Amino acid sequence: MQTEYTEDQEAFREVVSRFLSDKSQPAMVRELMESEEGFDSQVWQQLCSEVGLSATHFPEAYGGFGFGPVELGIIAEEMGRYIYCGPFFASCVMAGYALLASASEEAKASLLPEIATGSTIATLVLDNLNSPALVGESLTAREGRLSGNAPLVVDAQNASTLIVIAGEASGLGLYCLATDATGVQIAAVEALDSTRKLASVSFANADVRKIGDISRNTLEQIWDYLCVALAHEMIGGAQHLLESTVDYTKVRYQFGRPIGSFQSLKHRCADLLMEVEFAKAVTHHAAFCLAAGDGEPYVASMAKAMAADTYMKAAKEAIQMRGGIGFTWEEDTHLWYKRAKSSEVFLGTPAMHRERMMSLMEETA
Amino acid sequence: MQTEYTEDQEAFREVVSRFLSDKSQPAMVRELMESEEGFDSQVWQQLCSEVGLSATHFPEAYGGFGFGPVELGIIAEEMGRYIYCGPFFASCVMAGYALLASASEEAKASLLPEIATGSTIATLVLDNLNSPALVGESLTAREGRLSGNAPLVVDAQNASTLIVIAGEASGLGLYCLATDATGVQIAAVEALDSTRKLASVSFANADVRKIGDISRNTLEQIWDYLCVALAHEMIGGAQHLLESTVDYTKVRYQFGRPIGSFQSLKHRCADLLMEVEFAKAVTHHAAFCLAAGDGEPYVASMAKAMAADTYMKAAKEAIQMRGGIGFTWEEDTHLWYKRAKSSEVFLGTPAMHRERMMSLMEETA
Amino acid sequence: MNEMSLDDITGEVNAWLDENWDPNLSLEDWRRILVDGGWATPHWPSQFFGRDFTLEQSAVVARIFNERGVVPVAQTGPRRLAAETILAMGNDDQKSRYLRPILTGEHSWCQLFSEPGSGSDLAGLSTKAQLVDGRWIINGQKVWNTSAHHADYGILVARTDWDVPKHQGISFFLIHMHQPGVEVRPLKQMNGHASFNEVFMTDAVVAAEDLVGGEGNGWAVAKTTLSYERRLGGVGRSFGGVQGDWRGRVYQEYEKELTIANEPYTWYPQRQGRVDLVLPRARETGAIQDPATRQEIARLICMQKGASLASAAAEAKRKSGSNELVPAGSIGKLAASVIARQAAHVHTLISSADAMRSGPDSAENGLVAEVLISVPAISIAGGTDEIQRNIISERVLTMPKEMRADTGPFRDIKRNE
Amino acid sequence: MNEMSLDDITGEVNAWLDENWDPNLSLEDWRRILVDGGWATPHWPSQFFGRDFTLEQSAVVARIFNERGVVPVAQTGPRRLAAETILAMGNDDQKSRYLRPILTGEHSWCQLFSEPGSGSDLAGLSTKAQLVDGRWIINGQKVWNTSAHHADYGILVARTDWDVPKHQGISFFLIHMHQPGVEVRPLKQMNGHASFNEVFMTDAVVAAEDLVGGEGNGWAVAKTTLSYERRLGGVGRSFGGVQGDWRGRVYQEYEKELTIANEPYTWYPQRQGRVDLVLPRARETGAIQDPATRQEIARLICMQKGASLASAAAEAKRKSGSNELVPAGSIGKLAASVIARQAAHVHTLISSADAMRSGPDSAENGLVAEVLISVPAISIAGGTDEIQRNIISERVLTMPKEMRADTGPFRDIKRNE
Repeated sequence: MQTEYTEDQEAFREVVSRFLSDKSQPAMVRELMESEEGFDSQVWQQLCSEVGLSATHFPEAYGGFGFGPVELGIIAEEMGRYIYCGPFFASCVMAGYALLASASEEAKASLLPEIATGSTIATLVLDNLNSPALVGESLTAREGRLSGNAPLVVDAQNASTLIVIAGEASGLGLYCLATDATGVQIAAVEALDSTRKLASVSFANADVRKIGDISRNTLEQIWDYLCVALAHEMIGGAQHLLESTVDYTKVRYQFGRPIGSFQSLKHRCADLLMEVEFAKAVTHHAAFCLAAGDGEPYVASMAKAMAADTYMKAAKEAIQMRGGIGFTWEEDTHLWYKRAKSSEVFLGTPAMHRERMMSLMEETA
Repeated sequence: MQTEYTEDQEAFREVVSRFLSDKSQPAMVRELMESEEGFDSQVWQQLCSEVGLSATHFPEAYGGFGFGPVELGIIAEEMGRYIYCGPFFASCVMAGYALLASASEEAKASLLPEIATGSTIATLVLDNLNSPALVGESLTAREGRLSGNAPLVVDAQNASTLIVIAGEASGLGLYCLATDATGVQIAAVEALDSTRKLASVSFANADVRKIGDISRNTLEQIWDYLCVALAHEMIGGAQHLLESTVDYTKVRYQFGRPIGSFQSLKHRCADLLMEVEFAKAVTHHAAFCLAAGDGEPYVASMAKAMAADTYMKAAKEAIQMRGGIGFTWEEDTHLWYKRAKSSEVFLGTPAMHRERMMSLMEETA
Repeated sequence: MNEMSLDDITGEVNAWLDENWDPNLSLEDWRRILVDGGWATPHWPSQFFGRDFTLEQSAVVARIFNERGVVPVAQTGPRRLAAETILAMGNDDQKSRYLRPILTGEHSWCQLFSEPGSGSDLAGLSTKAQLVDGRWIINGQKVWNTSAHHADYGILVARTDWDVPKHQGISFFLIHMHQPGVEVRPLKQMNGHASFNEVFMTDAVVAAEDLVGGEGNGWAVAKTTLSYERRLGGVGRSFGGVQGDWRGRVYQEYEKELTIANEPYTWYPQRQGRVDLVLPRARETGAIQDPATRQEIARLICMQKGASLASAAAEAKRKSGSNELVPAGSIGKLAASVIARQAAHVHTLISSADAMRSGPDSAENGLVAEVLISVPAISIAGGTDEIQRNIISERVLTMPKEMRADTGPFRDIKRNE
Repeated sequence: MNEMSLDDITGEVNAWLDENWDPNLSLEDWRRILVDGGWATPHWPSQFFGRDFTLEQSAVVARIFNERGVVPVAQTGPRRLAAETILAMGNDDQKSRYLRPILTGEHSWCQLFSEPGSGSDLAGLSTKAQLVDGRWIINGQKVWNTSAHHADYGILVARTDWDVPKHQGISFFLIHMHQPGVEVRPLKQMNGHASFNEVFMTDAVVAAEDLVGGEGNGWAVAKTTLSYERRLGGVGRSFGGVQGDWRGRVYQEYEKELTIANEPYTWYPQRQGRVDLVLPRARETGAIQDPATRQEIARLICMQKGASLASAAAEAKRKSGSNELVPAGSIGKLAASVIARQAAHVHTLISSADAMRSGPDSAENGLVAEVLISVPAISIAGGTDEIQRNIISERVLTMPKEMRADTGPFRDIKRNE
């Protein structure tokens, strides 16, 4: 199993980082978050076709580059650092992983290459974002008809294709339909973090195509992949906050001294660095584990729980150490704060993931 | 309901404090904790007969002074501050409250006056110190015979009389027997906090006198009284640690400055002060509530949980801020540290009490 | 001191009100009568709209006003700080010119203290005041100025001497806001509200007679303002509405005044964490069944109870005249931070994924989302947690002070550009 | 540098061992042979018992010694710090006199650095060394001196000049412990163990030729010692026992040496919290079913995994020669504190009321109780958490330094009596 990044991977991070630092500056993020669609389609096309990020983790057979969770993690980490606004997480990560794990060969062959080029934007419709164990209670499919409601779907407004996990008479199934299909209603949901667009999606007896079966076990695995990608996003954000905050304390003077010379701030920054280092190490390790199909069975939940707690801590300190300035709209810190708060509960709270860790550990003990 | 101490009560605290500051100096505590019995019988006699502390909270009919949980709290708080070594908590608080709450008139009349003068040392035998809900599982009484084991009994070695709460065919009963009765075996237990002596007590079909019935509800009430007294002990200890630690930081120099001028220590002391003030206020409030038979139903658990967490935090900071010196045997801080650790789990952990708080709240909601 | 008995006061107030109080007057007309009658601020000196009443005597008047639903003088926003400061530190000319229109509500005021470069370090301010041809010319920027966008006047601190230690070179001014050199811009916060303003002064003018307390004595004057601010619990308070079922023109206008005054503070309950919503929501969502959430709720309840009881105990001690140092203010402020943060944490646990939502369709009409993005303010506004901890450790625990890097002439002290 | 190939080394070592290695020798006899043969410390210079080997070459020797079960030179306690310091900073005379008996185990050493008045502030030491009639007369007190009660010599820092800044007035000495002016007293800790000593020096004598590195250069010499200490992970380590099934007199004596050397450290695993015992105990007691306890166990596992992975990542970066600043040491030390404290917390939850017990009849033969009263040491010994946070914030995050109150002549710096 891989234990550190290869030189190629480090170089890849450089490429991603350079692209995003150029195309996802705070001023652009602010403009996009105020807009309805929430992303810049030109940047999205560059990201997909020129830089090829969207296809990174798909097998070559489906138009991808054949890389895996580690490279995807690098992308997600940099996207978190720059708060990239766009349907990458919804389409490439969420819908992509659901298809890869459970769709029929035919469905994969038809959908994944489209997602890989970015020409199709898909999203994954889950009726519950708290825990995989709760998915499939509200959305149900009976005889090719889909009914029910998913209150929070990422980027549904921007998607043309919905990949749906729905409850069946027994078990779960993977379904696909177009967003403009009859019986589908999509309504924007006001989001705490307006850099990630949300919508509710409801189905009234909508005609739907089944593209695969999903066992509970597979759903847990998909959840793990999503959590690890999200954890990368979060540690990227946390690192940005740590760095920018430490920089701020060096140039902000009060009482004739840079505030970074006050011991209580120094000690808190040291503690924060430690936490960020730990969350980062565990998150990277989680990607290495997924890539190798090895490691602790609970590593994804561990990464999600740690990344979430660390990101929130970094966000609180980032505002607190900036004082009143940090609470203003004009200062950028709140963009990350809101992303941190929203990510904390997306795909399960840290408490849920700690409990899940323990269950997975005890199952295999 | 009382919301602050009366002048009389403040004067009473002065008396208690003066007595203990004289009779329970650290050097004496160290000597007693190394001894087998763990207390000085002469000081005990003075405390009982001269100062009359042992009888404070007993009704006058039983040789007491007719005061209640508030005055008892004052005593316990000062005892915690000075780590008084003696059977006060076992005999006057634990056995005393159990008798007051549940014993027959006859038993009260015969036992309480003896306990009040200090001539009889009693203790309360509980087969479980974690939760009132678990009491009565190991110790059972059938037809006047007591069997089973109580692994942790405070000051049993020093007691002549055992007050026992034991399970019956249905419910619980209060029993009394002499420590030297046939079928009773008492074995000293090595204690983490050697200033509070522990023993295991086991009964092999011992002939026992039933002196009262105890409902589960009454047992919960007794537990509340014990917890509030113990919480007072703990906040007394926590206050001592806070004060002595702050004093230390003012006189200890490193890098040419008193360490109390380093901001991180200052901020941590401020946080600790706040916590101590909160725990103190809640603990005093709990005593006022018990005295008035009013207030939040969960106030005793609240006090115990807060006092325990605060005491441990104070103990950790007290050692940490003293550095290596704080970890030596010669320095006194470890006496309070061990008392804090032991008290944290005595009569239920903070987590148990928080859960109990919520249950009591929801029962009455 | 006024020697009237409490009974006499009761009689006289009621008689005066029977004669003068008319709910159908305009708010301004009524207040003119009230101020001139000397019943508006009876604890003030008789020379200036008062009666030299003790606090006890004044309380009788306030009680009767309250019982009869009598509308009081204007007290919203920073105007009260301005009034008390002018009364305490101004000269007779300033008192005569400024106090009456404050009380009647004709003039609205703002406070121009904080600067972008000096937040926690208020005395490190660098707005410049220069005496040119008998007038003070002001240049600099202020921030966090509630109500500045509709203020007629401002209480201002600015630096008049750069060659003395920082506290000594500050002067205190009364500045007219409606002049070309003063520009007020709203300042939006991360929760979307714009409760404050920034104020830019470019060659703004203050008349020589509007210097309060003398040149270089501004810090002492400002401390008077700040001590009133602390006593009043910060200007950032809600002032309630009209209580009871009173009718008449004066009430309508008063209600309107309060609505405008309260507007910047609608989110203030949210920045304190809305502990009141925790149990109802936990019960409604079923989150109260979750053991880990129960632990966190219990912790929150413990903190809150501890803070409120400790504050009550401190208040009782203060009233009983105890000499024991009671750090109620700073501890209470620090406690509010800790409580708000824990409340936000618990609200997050209760909402789980629903915490991703905001706006009117989200939990409690959006109040929970507003909690989540407003609590960072509680540990900053009105003195950061760090400043409170400094105060507690130095004033209560008497721990030694930090080493200082800001002694000597202000000119030489390192500061933000 | 020695040019031998790794294969040649393998051959030569094995041949030499075939010739010389005899498990039935006495420990001291064997080590004399070993040292004189030049195979004890092959990375040392050939002039002093070594062969100028690179670390890679030395590793071959060590591997062969390990495979064949060959007993190495004495390395326990602070003697290795003394040896490396003398080798690096001593003069030839000192090397000739002291190194050999350290390697053979004839002489045992201790480290006399910390003082009661200077813990975190090591350079603030105030033990005095005065040159009187060509000999150094030492007066002062040292503390935390492991093995001092059976040491023959000590490495000592003392102040020789009180009129220069504190780091400049320190000199480094080699002191003979068996003399009337040196008194060693055991120092008991709060957990009942006595792993350390206090050393009182009253007109103790050091010969002029036992000054290392020259007068006033003691801080540089001490820093060499400290850097070895950091690299070796502190002297407070367990050295393992004899591995494998080897027999012979040399093993018996070696085992005895290790047992004595390890004695002060038996509780060290406990001060780290004994995370290894957490899950087995939680399962055995059923505490693992308790949801609140599960949360805390999960937190502990997270921290531990985070610390171990972060440390491995830092090590990998260091090896790959990355320029990125990797604060592995201080972060690892701080992490150990946090982990130990959380482990103690979890052990407390698991034990519940049983945590009131200690001694052999309590959980895990008393090890859990020992955890509870030993963890406070982990955040103090070898540099407090506060010092680690200073290091991390200043060296890694490059945050500005504290203002200093200890510049100028040492004589004028405020310090403990």
